[in-house]
Amino acid sequence: LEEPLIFELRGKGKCGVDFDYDPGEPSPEIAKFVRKKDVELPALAEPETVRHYTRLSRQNYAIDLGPFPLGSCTMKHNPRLNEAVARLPGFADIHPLQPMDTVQGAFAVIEQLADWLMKLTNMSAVAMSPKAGAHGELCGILAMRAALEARGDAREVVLVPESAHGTNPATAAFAGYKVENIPATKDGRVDLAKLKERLGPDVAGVMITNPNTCGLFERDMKAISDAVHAAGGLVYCDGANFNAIVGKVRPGDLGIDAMHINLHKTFSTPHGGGGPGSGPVVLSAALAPFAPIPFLRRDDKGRLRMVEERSAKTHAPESFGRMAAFHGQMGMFTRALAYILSHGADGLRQVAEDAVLNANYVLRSLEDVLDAPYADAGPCMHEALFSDDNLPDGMTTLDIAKGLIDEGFHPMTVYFPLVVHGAMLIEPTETESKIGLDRFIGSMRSLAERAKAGDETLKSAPRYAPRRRMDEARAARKPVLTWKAAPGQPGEPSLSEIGGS
Amino acid sequence: LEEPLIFELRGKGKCGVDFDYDPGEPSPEIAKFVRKKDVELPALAEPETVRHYTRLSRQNYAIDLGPFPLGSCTMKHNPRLNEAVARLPGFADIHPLQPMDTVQGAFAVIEQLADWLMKLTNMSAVAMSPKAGAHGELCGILAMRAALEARGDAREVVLVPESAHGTNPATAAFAGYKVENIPATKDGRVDLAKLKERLGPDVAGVMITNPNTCGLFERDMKAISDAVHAAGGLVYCDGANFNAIVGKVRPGDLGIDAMHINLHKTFSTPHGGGGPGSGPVVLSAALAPFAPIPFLRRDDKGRLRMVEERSAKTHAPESFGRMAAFHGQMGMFTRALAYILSHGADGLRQVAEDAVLNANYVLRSLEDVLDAPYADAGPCMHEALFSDDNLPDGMTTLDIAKGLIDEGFHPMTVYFPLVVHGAMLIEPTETESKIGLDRFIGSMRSLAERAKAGDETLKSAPRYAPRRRMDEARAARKPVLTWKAAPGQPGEPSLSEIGGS
Amino acid sequence: MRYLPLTETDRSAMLEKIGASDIDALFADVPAEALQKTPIAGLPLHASEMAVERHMKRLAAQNLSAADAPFFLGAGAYRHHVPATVDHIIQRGEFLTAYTPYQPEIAQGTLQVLFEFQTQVARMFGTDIANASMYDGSTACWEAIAMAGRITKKSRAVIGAIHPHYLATSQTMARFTGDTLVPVTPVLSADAGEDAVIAEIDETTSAVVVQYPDILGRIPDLQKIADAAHEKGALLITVVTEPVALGLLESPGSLGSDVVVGEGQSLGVGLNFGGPYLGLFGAREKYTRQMPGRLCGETVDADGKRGFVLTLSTREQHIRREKATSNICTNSGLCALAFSIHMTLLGGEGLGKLAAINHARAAHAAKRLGAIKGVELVNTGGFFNEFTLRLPGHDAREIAFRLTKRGILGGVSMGRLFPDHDEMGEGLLVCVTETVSDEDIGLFADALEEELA
Amino acid sequence: MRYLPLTETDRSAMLEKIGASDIDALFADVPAEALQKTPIAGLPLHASEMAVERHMKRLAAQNLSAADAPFFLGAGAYRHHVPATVDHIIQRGEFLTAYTPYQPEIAQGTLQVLFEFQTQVARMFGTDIANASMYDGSTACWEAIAMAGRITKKSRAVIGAIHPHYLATSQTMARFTGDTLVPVTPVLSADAGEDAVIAEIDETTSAVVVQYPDILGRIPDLQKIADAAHEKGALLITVVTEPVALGLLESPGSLGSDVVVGEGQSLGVGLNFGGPYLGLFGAREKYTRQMPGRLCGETVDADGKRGFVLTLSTREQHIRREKATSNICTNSGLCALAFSIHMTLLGGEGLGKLAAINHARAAHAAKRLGAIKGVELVNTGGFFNEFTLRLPGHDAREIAFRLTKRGILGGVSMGRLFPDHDEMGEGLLVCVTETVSDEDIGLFADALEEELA
Repeated sequence: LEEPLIFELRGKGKCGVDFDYDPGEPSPEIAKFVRKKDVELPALAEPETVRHYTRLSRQNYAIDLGPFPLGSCTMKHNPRLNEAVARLPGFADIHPLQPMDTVQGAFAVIEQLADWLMKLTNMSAVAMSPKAGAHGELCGILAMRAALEARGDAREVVLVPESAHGTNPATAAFAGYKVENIPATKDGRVDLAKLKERLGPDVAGVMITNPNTCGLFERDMKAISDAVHAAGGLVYCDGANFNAIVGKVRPGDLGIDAMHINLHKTFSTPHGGGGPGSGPVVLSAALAPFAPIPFLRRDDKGRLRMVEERSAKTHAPESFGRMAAFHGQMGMFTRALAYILSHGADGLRQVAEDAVLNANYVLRSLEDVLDAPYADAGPCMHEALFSDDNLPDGMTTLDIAKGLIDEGFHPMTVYFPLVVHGAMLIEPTETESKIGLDRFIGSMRSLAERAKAGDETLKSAPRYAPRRRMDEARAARKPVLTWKAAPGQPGEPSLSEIGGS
Repeated sequence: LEEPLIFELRGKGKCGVDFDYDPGEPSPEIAKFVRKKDVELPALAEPETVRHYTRLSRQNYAIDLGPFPLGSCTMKHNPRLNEAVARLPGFADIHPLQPMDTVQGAFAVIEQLADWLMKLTNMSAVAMSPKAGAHGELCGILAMRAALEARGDAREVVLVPESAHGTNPATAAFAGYKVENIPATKDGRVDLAKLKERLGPDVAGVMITNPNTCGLFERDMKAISDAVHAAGGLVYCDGANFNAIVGKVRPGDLGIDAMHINLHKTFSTPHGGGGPGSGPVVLSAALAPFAPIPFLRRDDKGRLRMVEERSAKTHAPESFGRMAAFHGQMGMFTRALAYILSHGADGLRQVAEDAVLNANYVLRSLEDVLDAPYADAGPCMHEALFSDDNLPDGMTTLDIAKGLIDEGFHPMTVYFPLVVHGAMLIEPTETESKIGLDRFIGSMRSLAERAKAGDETLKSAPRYAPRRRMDEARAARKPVLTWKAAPGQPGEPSLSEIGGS
Repeated sequence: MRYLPLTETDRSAMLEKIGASDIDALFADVPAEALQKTPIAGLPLHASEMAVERHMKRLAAQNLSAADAPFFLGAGAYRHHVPATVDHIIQRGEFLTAYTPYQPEIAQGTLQVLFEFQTQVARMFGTDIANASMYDGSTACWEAIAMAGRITKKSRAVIGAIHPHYLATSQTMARFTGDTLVPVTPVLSADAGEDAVIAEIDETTSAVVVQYPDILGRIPDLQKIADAAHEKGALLITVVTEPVALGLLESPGSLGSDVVVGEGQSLGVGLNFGGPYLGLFGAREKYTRQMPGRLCGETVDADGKRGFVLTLSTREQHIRREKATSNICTNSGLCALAFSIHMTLLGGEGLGKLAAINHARAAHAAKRLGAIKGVELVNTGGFFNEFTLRLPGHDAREIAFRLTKRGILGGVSMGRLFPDHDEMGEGLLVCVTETVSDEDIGLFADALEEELA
Repeated sequence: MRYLPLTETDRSAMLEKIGASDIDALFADVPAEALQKTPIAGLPLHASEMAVERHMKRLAAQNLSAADAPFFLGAGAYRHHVPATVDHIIQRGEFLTAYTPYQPEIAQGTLQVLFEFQTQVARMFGTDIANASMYDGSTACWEAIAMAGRITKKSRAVIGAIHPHYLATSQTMARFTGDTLVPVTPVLSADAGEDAVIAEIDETTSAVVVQYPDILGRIPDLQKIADAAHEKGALLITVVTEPVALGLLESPGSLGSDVVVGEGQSLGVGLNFGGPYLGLFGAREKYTRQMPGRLCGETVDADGKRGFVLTLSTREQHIRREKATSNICTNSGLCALAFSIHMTLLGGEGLGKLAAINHARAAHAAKRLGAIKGVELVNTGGFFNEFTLRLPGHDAREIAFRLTKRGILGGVSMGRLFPDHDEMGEGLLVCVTETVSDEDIGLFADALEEELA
């Protein structure tokens, strides 16, 4: 189903929007600012527009079509109720700067979600405004830094495990810290002893993912927290994998100081092909005073008030400041709240349990055909990790991944975490059925066996996708980032097959 | 993208709906009526349900994916505004039997649409309740019969052209009439002279499609009407092709007595893979008193009132009765009204003009490679008709049609109208772009040339669709209309390719 | 105009290709006096999406929507909660904007859904087969009577306490086809009137038509009627206006019904002010070739892969023309899809739970309302989610109207449905589904109490 | 639970395969004292879709939504009519539920959209290139300042009359990175303050940041500022909070801006109480490798067919970790899609018309409101669709609040945005888009007149 670019569809003189009002000439005051000619962009009529995007959409894989077993990039079912709720005019059609008495229901959504996030994590405060997970990490690190500075305690190093998401070191660096590695034990967890050795007055804190990116629970988390605190540092927990323990474990019980929560990973907000996200950050009592503005408080009459710059001096004197315009990702809050209400405290436990059950089922169903580096150490959490160790020379993790596309599945996360060679990180999530997992396992087994048999056809996979392997080097060598009409380019779409198959 | 049946997805013990309320035991009075076990139907959880239907949907062709050049089965763009409007709670969440004062806005929609349909057709009345085009035909024929009976004029024959839609003779027969053919002239129109010969005291009336199913305007329509009226008969006009003349010609000016309007064909309501439709019927002054109930009137206070059984004696003493429960296809009325408002009287003219322009463009772009039986007689209206006359032996209209599927298009209407051998009836509609038509024409020319060259590969088309040609005879020989578990059937979906391509 | 992709440049180029001087040259066959030279008077000119939306919202706001009032109406149209998933899926362009699946190679989505739908309906009804849907319950009812006539070669149908609109619809058709309908009008009593119906059955009877539960909410003994009908060579046609009831009640097919028709609006479709709705039609397998409407059947393609097609179309108008079993062309495909999705989410067990909740809530409301002074509960013999209250000395139409002034949509007055039977005027038909809260019931009861005081 | 497809039978079978006695055996690594044995207290238990919907609707009803009041708010979030097509398309599962397009073979839909989006943004901004979107305008603004620092190796940025939230966001980051921001606070005057900004530029300046139109609705002379900045080796970063303005005004890129950032919410996205929104980011091509955020580029596949991939990811955190240009992982993909669809419907010409209408309506309102006794129009030097009224002797926050009591959302008070500058307290920022009717303007004017009388 080939589809030309909008720029190739002869959009001159068309219109997909009608107007009823004749504006006349612009006012004379702005004449000197007025552009000489329209922005050079084509328009399509509405039928063409619907068709263009509908056809394009069909070149995408999506959770609505099949599983997305992307370890550490959780993609679970996105309930349609949440979409309907987020579109209620009372949420979707209100302005962030309306007088506060006219948006008490919106404030109540934020307050309720915040309260439940604190209860689920047993933490003292939550910053709701971060716009995505990495933004939440930044929030947590800034709060840590603000707290340390408030103590007058300049520290310059943040320790991060090698298995961490790239956002962890990037965030620490972005906030002005030097980054050092935390070594791991053979069983895929933080080496507590080595960590303790490194702690000292220059270490601002650690960033630890728990459950970690090898899919394992950090058994020593509480001991780590205690050690870091004892050395004057603070503990950031990357909450990307909170979905594995929600309702079962409260991270606050393990002594952490800050943790972001990706609402799409744990609370099912849609990922939309790359965002928007939302990354609320729960904070310990030690960090709570430094939380960013804006945040909600109730005044003496019980009305909800957003603490912004005006009232920050009174109500947030130690806040490290604002992280973004307005109050956060409201559209994600309504969805996440609807999700939590739907599951309830009982359902959320079941979410974690089923996610872990599904991952262990995958682990135990594949460990005989693929190398599973930590399988002997016990159960995994929400994701199962394999390596390319028992693939023959020349056969790679990438070949398995691309082969999976031809089997009708999105590939797993590959080559991450970096600590495992040719890593394949598989996260089914709780919203996959057993029948679906059995199909996936069947495909994986078949691919593993083909790879072991040296089946060279895997090298040319995918064959049944909208595109074969892409030349990524060419894209980076001389980047073409916008469309330019080629001389004589006809702008004709190529003939295509019909889209159903 | 293969997808198993829901019955094969191991749906036992699942649930896609939650309930909050414990009903306890049913009341003792109904104990004897209570079923012994649940209806034997599987359930799927919500994620599985979304995936099942999303995957199935991708086996469909649709107007959102490409043109549907189905002559006489007009498929034009379905504006999404109309979908939004029809879902406003004030329309979607009201009950047909609410006290009338609580639904004045809904009544106003029906009144406004009715008024505009009458103005667009220059007719005296309109029956809004028919549920689809064929139901509208029935309404018109019943009104004619009621009018004739009221005159005490028993007549038993209805004349129908051979080129008519099958619904015409079926409707006349369903209403108790004998059906006879009206002969056609060589140029594809009703033979006025022959028609006049046949008219007489046994002829209740004629059913004529205008523009007709050869895509031609019945030039003599007014003369036909006059002749039928002079012979004591009545004139039914099949309005399926009203989209070709809306805003340009008012059928009432041509002397007709009744005409149904398929709201999806002319006024863009979605067809939904086979319905629902909506078939309002405009009526002449002669037939207006016999219109079915319910219909709207304004009382002396200007309030809208639905005339139902209770008030029919006063306000509709000659009505032939009710055709269906409640008041008609409200959900289609809101959509059609939004469409008419969007276009306005000026835009509707443009609709007819562009539809006719597109069809003539197709006609003139293909007449050198395909036989166009009426092309010499002048322009066509909204659809262009071709025959298989210059295809070589063994190559059929069906081969062209199935070949079109592999080119990425839905086939045209084939083997209809019956008056043309191997008919191919192509209706682009006004919502196709020139660039799109040029692609379609290119594909048609290529297919015509392949057929003429005796390209046998056409015989096995389609090859790139979700299915190849289906064994329809087998389906009819021993019909399998419901699913039954085969012994030992595993219920496993087959492996499939990913859906994008 | 936003829906029209041709530009002025396109139009000129196309006219040139055609060889026409201007657009009206293409309308040359229209007599000059009939060709409109200017936009038709009385309609507005084109409008922006924003303006249209504003206009339609203004009209919508003039209606009291069910969500804004305690709501107790039924009588053939039921308000149930429809999962958001249903509306999401039916809006996918591939379903919404597809045509009738005449080209099965590129319509397997619609076709497989219809096959699944037919299976769901047949199992729910307890019939062997079901068709791919009809316009609505009322027209399905007449089609069943007509089919019984074709099967039995008789033309006299006895009609029990079915929805008066269904009766009226059938009477309209019967008047023209020469069939005779013998209605047995219900009275406001707990007795579901089986004997009165049975008394009308004779050897000339083609079919007996009863509703289950009936228009007063009573549950007739189908097996008893079926036995009596079969004894005289008549078919039993059972009408179901509230399919949710079949989650709790024994299926009509298992109780001897030969044909079961119904209105499917309760599942997936919504109120929509009466339409579009969804006619359900199930029957014994031996009547397959007498069925009206579309049928979807299983077959294989040229590669031997399972697939689905519309089948037995030799019954239909586009092949058989005046000899067709029905003139129906369009079914209610998108509504059938909505029904099928909702049913897939529920499953048999979920339907059972939903039905049990409906019944329990209705029983609770009946108790509360029946205890009001001046109110008599008619359905002392049981009901599903709908029951009739008798308000002695009152015209229930007037009470229903006065309740709306208090913001309550409190039921359907029997006087509106049975205008020719004055004794029905005191009846108020009350429906209570899972969407009705205890608070709603309390508000209704208080208001009714005050109105009757 | 409706979202969980495992049945009890499945769970048992799977535990058996795993060899675990029960589910908590899989949580063996969690210290016993940390494992919750029961549902966490303080949260409700699971609820039906109907109950959740009811709860959320109740909360939604406690807000005064823009459609229910004459609406005049802007200040970085603008209410425009979004065609219904936009929301239809973004709800297609293939867009809504797709992941970041790391596997380009099965993500060409998202990738081609991003490529088209980048082109649309670049052309609108008048820049060579644009990225695939950022969180929102305010974070894009900081990212631009940081990028200018990387390019110029300097760390002092001069900030003009930009949205105070954008300034505050940047100040937060600057505090930690050691950058210096020099804000030039606006005053309530018609003069867009170019000279005051230019006066602050020196050789150590990395960037000058101005907003176009600015926070008071004034239109600064970009070329003049650009020339001054370039003379000192600084970059000009232009912030656009209302992209519709660029349908009428000359593009910032063509007036010498080196980087243009903005908030894209005006097109396709809607108000949504402030988020999610859409950060736009365009720049000169020579800065490509210093860009933050995702970039989509054209390439070919193994068959030579054109296709698109995420590219230059060596700038990014998942490859470069602590050496990345930004820690950003997520962009605002679905909002970019919405923006792009809206822009495709409009085209350049439509954007121009929309902009002209916005301007005309705002000019009409400014005239009407400016004529009220006690009101002074600040922007006598011109504005696009937003202007500031000065209400001498009044705190505009109080007036805005009192207007809501009359059902009017009458603008954003400058006192809320500039709490530290008392002299701004009399300012009321009023925005008028195509969604505002003459009737709305009349109601606002009458109410304001009465409040000030």
